[in-house]
Amino acid sequence: MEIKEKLGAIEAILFASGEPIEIYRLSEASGVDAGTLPAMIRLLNERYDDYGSGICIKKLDSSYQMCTRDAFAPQIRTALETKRSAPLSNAAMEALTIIAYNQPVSKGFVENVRGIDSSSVINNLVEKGLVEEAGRLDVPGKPIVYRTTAVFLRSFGLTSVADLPPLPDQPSLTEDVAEDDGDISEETDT
Amino acid sequence: MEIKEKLGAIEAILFASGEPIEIYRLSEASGVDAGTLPAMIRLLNERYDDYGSGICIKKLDSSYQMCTRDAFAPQIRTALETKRSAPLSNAAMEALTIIAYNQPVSKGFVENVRGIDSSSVINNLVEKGLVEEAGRLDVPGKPIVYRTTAVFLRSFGLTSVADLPPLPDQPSLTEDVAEDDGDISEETDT
Amino acid sequence: METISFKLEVFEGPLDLLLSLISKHKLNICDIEISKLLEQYLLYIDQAHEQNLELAGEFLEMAARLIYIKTASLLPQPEEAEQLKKELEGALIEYSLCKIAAAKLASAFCGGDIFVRKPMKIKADMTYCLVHEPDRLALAYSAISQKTIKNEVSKLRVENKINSVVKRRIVSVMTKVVHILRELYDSGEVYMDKLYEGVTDRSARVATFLAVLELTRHGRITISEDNMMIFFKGRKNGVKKTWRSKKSSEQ
Repeated sequence: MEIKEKLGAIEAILFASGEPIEIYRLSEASGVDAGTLPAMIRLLNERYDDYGSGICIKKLDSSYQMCTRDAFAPQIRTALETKRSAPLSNAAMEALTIIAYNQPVSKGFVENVRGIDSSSVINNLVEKGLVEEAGRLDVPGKPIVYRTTAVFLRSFGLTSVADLPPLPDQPSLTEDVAEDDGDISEETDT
Repeated sequence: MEIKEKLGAIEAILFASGEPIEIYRLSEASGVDAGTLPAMIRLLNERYDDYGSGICIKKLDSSYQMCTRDAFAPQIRTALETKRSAPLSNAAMEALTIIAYNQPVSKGFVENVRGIDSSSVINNLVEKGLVEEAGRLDVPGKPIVYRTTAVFLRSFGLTSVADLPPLPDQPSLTEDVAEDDGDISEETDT
Repeated sequence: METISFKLEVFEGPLDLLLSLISKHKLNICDIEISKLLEQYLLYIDQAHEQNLELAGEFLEMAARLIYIKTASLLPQPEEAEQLKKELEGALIEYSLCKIAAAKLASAFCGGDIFVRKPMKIKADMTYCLVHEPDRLALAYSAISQKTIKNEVSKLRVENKINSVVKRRIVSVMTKVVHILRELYDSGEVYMDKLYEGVTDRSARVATFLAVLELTRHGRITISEDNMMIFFKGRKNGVKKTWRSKKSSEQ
């Protein structure tokens, strides 16, 4: 009972910490003294072996780390890569079009137009290879600007950004919104 | 043998992905068909229970996620040297409740019910990952609508929003049952 | 005279304050005594001012709304007042249900006790591989509603200008608005001079002036041609319209 709970605590700590964790810290937090710890870890690893578990505990120097077993690397890669084929969310599509039609633009510009924080959305587009960094603006804060990529062109069947479909109403947001100046002309509204 | 390996693959994928992973993706990567997956997850969870393991697999909507058991929270906090996170403010809980029960809803809806500006409260909920954008309403102004996330489900011990506790049907301040007149339903209907 | 010192409770919003007053004074939420509620509400706002508590503009809007319902109920045809009262009661009931549900949900919170992992860093090809029609882009772009964007931006700009004027003494301005409304509440009119009587503090005078401007701008008061008198305006479209238009903007 005692041991069962301590094993559970060790597992939970190793799982949550992600990175390698020093033996003394693991011992302190789990209430298992450092001398007994290796035996406990062995118990856990034996259990994982018995079950052919997907995880195991590795010792690195004076630390322990919970990891996946190498044998399952292909399945893990497949799982992560299936994310590729998930369609873009509405939020991602919005951010992407704002970048496409106004590139190069900063995150601030996208957020201005959308009216909402868009950091994670843009990071996601970068991860998917649809947009990329294109230097920094020479204004205070030197914000990074983004532009679309070849992957973007391929995904939307375009040969260049000049082929982007025309927008239903033509006002350029660059003038009216992002710089936040001048009068807003009502005539251009839909 | 077959099953043992598949269980291992499921474990490895859940461990590696960290975030909730959709059933179809897990099924595709592990080679377990989606229909059998729930039974496999049950097997794993039973095994974790038997051993008093520190981890478990939670179902959140149409995804699964591996997480620690709440019983080990104190040990994990000691190991990671983190403090117990502050509970959500009343304002945040109110906004979150309105979104949870009426999703997807716009900020304006939340503000109508609360009678006070709720922009920063909602932004905060988005930052905490408890709610996310869910497109825009097709009404003038095209307001962004919000819905709850898998983090929300996990944080409140739910597997889907269908599991939310039923709404109270009368106010707490009086014995009288709320009259069901037009004005009220005009506001409560979504 | 004994001075009672107590800490003023802080509320999540005007509805929260109203609910607390309703329960404290054992009023019926389904048939509120507006006079009593208004009295208590203004008392709270006064106390908040005395303790330099900063209240959001919505508290003031609610004060105006209550005053308006009260005024309308004195008219020969009180149907409008009845209607407005019902709307307020509806909003209060709904908000109180929301509070109950929120408390219930909060008790289930276990988010701080469950830990998850960050995704493992594995070299995987995350390149997007779906193909879409290019028109999707134009569609998505126009869905953002450029008209709104621009209106929002221009609104923001105007609001910023007002805020920069009002912000320094925002509590004062709001309290002055309430004072003016209270003056008007009894007789329906007041001399402009009376508002400045005994007010020597420069910022307080400025606040009074700004309060008059604010109330005029919102059509809550009118000023006589010679700028001597202020009249409480029986607004048929004031508070009620704001409220309704707010509601109708939803679904």
